[in-house]
Amino acid sequence: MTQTKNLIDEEGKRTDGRTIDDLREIKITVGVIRNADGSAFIEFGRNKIIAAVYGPREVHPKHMALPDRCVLKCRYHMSPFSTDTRKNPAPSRREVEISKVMRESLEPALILEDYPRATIDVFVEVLQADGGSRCAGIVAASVALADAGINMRDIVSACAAGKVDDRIVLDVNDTEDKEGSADMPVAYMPHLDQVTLLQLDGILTRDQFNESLDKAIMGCKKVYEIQKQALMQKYFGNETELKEEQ
Amino acid sequence: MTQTKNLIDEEGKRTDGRTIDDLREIKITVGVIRNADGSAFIEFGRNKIIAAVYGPREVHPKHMALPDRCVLKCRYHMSPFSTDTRKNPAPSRREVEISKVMRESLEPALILEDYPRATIDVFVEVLQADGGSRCAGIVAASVALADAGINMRDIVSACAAGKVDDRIVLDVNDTEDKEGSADMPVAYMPHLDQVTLLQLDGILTRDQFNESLDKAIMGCKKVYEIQKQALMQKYFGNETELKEEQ
Amino acid sequence: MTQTKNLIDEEGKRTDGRTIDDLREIKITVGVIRNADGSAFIEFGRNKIIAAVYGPREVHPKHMALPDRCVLKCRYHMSPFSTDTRKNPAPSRREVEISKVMRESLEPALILEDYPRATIDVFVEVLQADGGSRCAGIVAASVALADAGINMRDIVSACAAGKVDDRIVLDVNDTEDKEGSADMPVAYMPHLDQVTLLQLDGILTRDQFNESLDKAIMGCKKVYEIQKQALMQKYFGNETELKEEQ
Amino acid sequence: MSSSKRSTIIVEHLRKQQMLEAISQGKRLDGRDLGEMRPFEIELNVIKKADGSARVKLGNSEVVAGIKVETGEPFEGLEDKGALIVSAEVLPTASPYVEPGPPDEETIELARVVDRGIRESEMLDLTKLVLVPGKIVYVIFVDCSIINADGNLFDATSYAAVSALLSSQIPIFEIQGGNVINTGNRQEPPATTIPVSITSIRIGDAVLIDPTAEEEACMDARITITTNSIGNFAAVQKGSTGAFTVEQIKKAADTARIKGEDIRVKLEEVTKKTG
Amino acid sequence: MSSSKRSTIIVEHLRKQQMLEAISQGKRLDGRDLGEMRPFEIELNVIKKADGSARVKLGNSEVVAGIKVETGEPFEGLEDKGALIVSAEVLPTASPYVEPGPPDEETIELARVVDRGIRESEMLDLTKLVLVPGKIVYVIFVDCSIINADGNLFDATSYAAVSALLSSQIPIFEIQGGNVINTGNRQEPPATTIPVSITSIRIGDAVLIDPTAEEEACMDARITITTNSIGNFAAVQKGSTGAFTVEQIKKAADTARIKGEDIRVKLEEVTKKTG
Amino acid sequence: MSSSKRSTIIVEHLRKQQMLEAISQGKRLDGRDLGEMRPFEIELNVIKKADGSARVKLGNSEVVAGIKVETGEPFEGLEDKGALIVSAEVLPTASPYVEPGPPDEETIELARVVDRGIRESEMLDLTKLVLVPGKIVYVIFVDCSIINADGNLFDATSYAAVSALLSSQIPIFEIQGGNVINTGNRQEPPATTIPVSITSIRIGDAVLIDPTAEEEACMDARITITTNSIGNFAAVQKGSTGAFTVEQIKKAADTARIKGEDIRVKLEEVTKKTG
Repeated sequence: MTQTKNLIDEEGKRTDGRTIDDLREIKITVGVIRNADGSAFIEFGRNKIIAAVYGPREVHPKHMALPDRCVLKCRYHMSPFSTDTRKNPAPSRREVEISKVMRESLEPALILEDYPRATIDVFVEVLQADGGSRCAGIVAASVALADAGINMRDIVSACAAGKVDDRIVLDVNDTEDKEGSADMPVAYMPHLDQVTLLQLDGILTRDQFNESLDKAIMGCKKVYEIQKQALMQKYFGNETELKEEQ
Repeated sequence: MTQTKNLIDEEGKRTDGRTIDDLREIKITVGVIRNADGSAFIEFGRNKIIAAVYGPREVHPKHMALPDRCVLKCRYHMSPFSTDTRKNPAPSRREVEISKVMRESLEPALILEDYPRATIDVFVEVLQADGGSRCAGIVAASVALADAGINMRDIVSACAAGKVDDRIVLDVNDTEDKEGSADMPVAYMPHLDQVTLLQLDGILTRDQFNESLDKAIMGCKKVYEIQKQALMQKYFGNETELKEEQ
Repeated sequence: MTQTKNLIDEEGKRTDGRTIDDLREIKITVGVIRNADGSAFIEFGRNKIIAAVYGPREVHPKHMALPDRCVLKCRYHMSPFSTDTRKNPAPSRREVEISKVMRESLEPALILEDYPRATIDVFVEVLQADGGSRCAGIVAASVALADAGINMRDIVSACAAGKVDDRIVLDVNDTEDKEGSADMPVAYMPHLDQVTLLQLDGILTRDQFNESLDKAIMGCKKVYEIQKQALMQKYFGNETELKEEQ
Repeated sequence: MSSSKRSTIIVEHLRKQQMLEAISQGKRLDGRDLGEMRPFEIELNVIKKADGSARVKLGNSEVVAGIKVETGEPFEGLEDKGALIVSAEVLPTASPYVEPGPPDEETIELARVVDRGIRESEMLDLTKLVLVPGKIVYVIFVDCSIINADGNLFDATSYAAVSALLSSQIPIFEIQGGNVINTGNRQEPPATTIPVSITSIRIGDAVLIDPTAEEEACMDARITITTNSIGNFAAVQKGSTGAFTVEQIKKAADTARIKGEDIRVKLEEVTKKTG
Repeated sequence: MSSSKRSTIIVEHLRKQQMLEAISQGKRLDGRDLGEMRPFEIELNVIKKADGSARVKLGNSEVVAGIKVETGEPFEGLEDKGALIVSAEVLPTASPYVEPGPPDEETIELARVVDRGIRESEMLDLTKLVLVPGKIVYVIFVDCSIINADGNLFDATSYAAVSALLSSQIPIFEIQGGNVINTGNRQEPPATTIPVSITSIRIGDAVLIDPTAEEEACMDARITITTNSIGNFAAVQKGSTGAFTVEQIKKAADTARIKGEDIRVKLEEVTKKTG
Repeated sequence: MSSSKRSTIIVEHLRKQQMLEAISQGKRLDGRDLGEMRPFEIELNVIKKADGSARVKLGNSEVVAGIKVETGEPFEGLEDKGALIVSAEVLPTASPYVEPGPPDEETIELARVVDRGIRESEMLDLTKLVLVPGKIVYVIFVDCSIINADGNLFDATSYAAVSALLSSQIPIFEIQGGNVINTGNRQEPPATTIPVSITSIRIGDAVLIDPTAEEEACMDARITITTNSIGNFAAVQKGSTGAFTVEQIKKAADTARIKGEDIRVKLEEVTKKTG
């Protein structure tokens, strides 16, 4: 990543008007896919992503089943119209990798031992992609898993930090991802205080690395509140909303 | 389809000399593939198509078997040299679709309940393609199924009608298919009086639609006689031929 | 193959200084892959090839097992950097064919009946390709099979002969393969006096054919001594070396 | 190779009996008449990164279609026309029975039937989408993601594709100095008519439109009929392993003209509102 | 990855005993001598849409080969030559043991052995099929559809490919204004020799030619040897999981020269008749 | 679609107990300290046909990397840069658990993590590898064949790729008369820094570096951290189905800086020796 433009102005505002510690607008709707056991739709900045969960259910083919725990499967996929240039519908190497790290970021939160010989399938479809689609996908998937009633140790939240104009900023958007000089997506379980995803692309000094990690986790904690709110909204509806407003 | 030329002359003759109600020349030979349980070779205009039937036989893999009836499988495929421009041997989306509608057009005629847990495989190879290869393939496949001794409710016949120079004509050939303005392939069971395939590409008014459908069915009935004749020729040989000639 | 240059000089020397009956330099190291049950690394001219053997072991999937003998599997594969122009890592038709003839050239030497229901897997990876990589691969594979302790009737050796400047020469190198006018790779079991691989590309008269076959077998016998030496070196180490030197 | 298989959705015997009984009385399990469509919603421009997009709900079936316009070579034999490419994916989110992977024969048929409705009706005047005849043309991708599947994907996907196209603003490309330049300006697509498909299925002797997944699991035969804005027929696809009588087909064709007009009015209304 | 497997055709024990006994007396179950070919028929120009075609029957094995000529880039390393591409498909019509799908290793070997016979014999002078050296050359597709399989597909397919080529009339392309133009005229292919393959198999100590499927199911080893018009060898492929002695190979090579000449005479006769 | 599965290597209960006990005392079954690398060997220029190559042994893990340089189009969005393409294949020679075939998700991740270490550290100044901006650039293939697998393939493969690149002599291409010409001369690659990855794994509460296959079979989580020559971080990849605390990550990052420098010194030494 090579920095080419001024992405933070003199007043500390970013290209989309945020300060370095602001999240983009996030909206999560729970239970959007009628046929799924659990689902969520997230708008995270300009990301528009659906997550659907099927399971626990029987494994096909059967010999893939594990005797003492559930098999977790995960697909991250982008619709052809989700990107600036049309994306070929066949899974890219990038999508294969993200499917893997997404699964690995969700698995620590799930009590898979509770469902031996079964499978839980998590499908994440990116309808519109903005910076941070893997984080947004994890956030939606985690809510969809909760919506499906899967036994969980914690909700996985996710958020990226990054370096822009040599400053560490929260929640990198598309422009900042492309023009900025580092991007660090993080997934985090707030109650267990554990990191389940960490990637870095771009150069950070030791201090920047630590600052970035701390900032991403701060972001995860904020996102977690939005996840919690979305789930309460579905299960307790306006009542909860009123309480929160008090 | 955009009409660009005069395809019917003043005397009502088409590019190949036929009237609007004429079929192209059709020749069916039964039992052409030594190894197959049933087979037929059809020359339908310039179409040259082989159909071979294997079965009823065991299903592989076994879990694909159905407990109460036979699995019908069907492949429509074009040899690379069958078309004006060489065809890539890998199955195209068009061939996948035609394989499906061909299977669905044959299935109503077969008493699949008579062969539980078994499969019947129908292979249709287009050696030379002219207009109407899917109809010609169905005609050959149906004869091959009869040749294989499969229990059938009826023989499926097939023929297309189409619109050429704003007139409804029988049995569209290659030029008419490309230059004409509508093509309607139909498969039909004459004894049961039922339509098992119907497709339409191109614009027809309500009246033209009905006329076209009726004309295609008329064509099917003519083709049916040729199918019957071919089967009798194989099983009763010259004797039959003599009778027919009397 | 069309001959275009002088590949043998007036003194009978070939482009790499060999006479028409010389082998290129061959070096075989046994037991180079720690995880494999048997392995060998061969440098045969500029060929650098690894052969690894796994087995006898269980067959996956199980229905592929044979009740009365072992399934032999074989893969010949070239690393992308092994050739002058980068090779696509996906298996080419050439690699598929060589995998087959390589398997068929090894199979006669193996007592597969001794391992019913099992499989033996032979993996041959060409790290650097020179003329005759299939022969070199067979030579290495045969040593790797012996190293794995598989019961064998004989060691399979291999060597090519060819026609260069209208003369029959032993062990065709890369330049001779490309510029020469015929190449005949042969695999041979010296004790059983049987040919297990024979291919020919290029024009030979009847006499040249016989001469070429005889010469290739002579080469195989020489290569066989090197195979034997390599195996003894591994199992008896310096002791053997000393004996040989006496 | 095409293969007959069990319907993935199993409708229990009792439920099927109820369905048949209701149908015999001209009613359906969800209370509709045989010739009644389910509630139908369209939302346009849901994907800002696309050149046109629509989200369609037909009952519980839900589809997002997006238009992307590029330039490329024309198709062989169609050198004087822009290229139109329709793809569909039934996402694994859509039902418990979908396996992720390359499109199966049902999805290929779905995309091809939607494609033919648009192509054969000459909805777009593709001759207006040529930059260098025979060499460089507009390439219009119509990609359809089926998010939730509850029957009649043919019509739901077709409506999504058509409304995405109708509401699209496609980039204006130009040839400058031998290169293709995206001018940054946009244009309406050269639309000439609005194709609308209506899918009917036969269950026993009854023919009903806009089937649910449950009804499709019990169907004997299916037919999708597409009409254009002046009520002519443009494309037909009979499917499934049963047959129709000629009369049933002619009746379904009339239904397709009448019901198709209702849908067309709605599509026009919605796409004009935003146009 | 190549894998040894059971022969798909199972020859019953008693039948195999009969076969071996017959062979020990120099005879075969179909009455032939060990060195005798089956009846061999060629029909030319069976596919009018192809630039050349032939249908060959060798016993019950039946192959249709078609030639299609286009233009394209030369192969890497062969920039001064036209491109020749041989493909084969054993159609699922051909036997109960064929699965439709991409070519398996046996079919790939079949196509490559047929290709090598044509290529290594220099049957066609490919240097005459160049339009712009290094850039644009004639591309000759030889596609072989095996319709019925009853052994010795190597020879049956090779004869079909060779006779389709010999009888072909290939389009004359020209470069005009930087573009490739099909002039509409046609030419004989630049043929220089007629490659003929003869396949021998070993069963026990006997070597016999032109095996049936049943014989192949019992074979120990196979060898296909291709000669050119002056009786030189051009290509060899030993196959199957057994071995040959050197003497057996030399004898098979002589047989290939003698029997190949018989076939060649027939190929010349037939292709000239129509030429 | 990514799927959780049993580790292919099964470590027996007793053995695992021994491992855990050793680790609790700061030791490992092979005698190493938790923060100790295995013996590490590099051999350069092992593949003469490549433009650069290296064979690396890290303990019993062994990788051959080869560089091939061609010309081609730049990547979309990176028009002003040469193209770098890293691929990896875990050869079936490498372990009893490898199936030959297209790369699985683990191998794709491996190649992408090695790629990112090189790319994000800006090891090569790719802007110097452009021939015609936006049209023709150098394409650098870094292909890695894993010959034997005994854990920590991320680092072993990365070291092989980096040392092959450092020691490469890449062809000098020029544009002459609109065509790309290989001048026959060679140049050093435009290297600016040496990226080094260090992989740590967590087993229970312990974090250890450079794991063996056996240790990986028992790991809870993995993290690969790449630093550049001035000790900054360039790429990170957390993997496996467990989690890390923030403190564990920060400590692993410090370890990556310190141990990475040891490796870097060695890489510099070796590649200069032959430079």
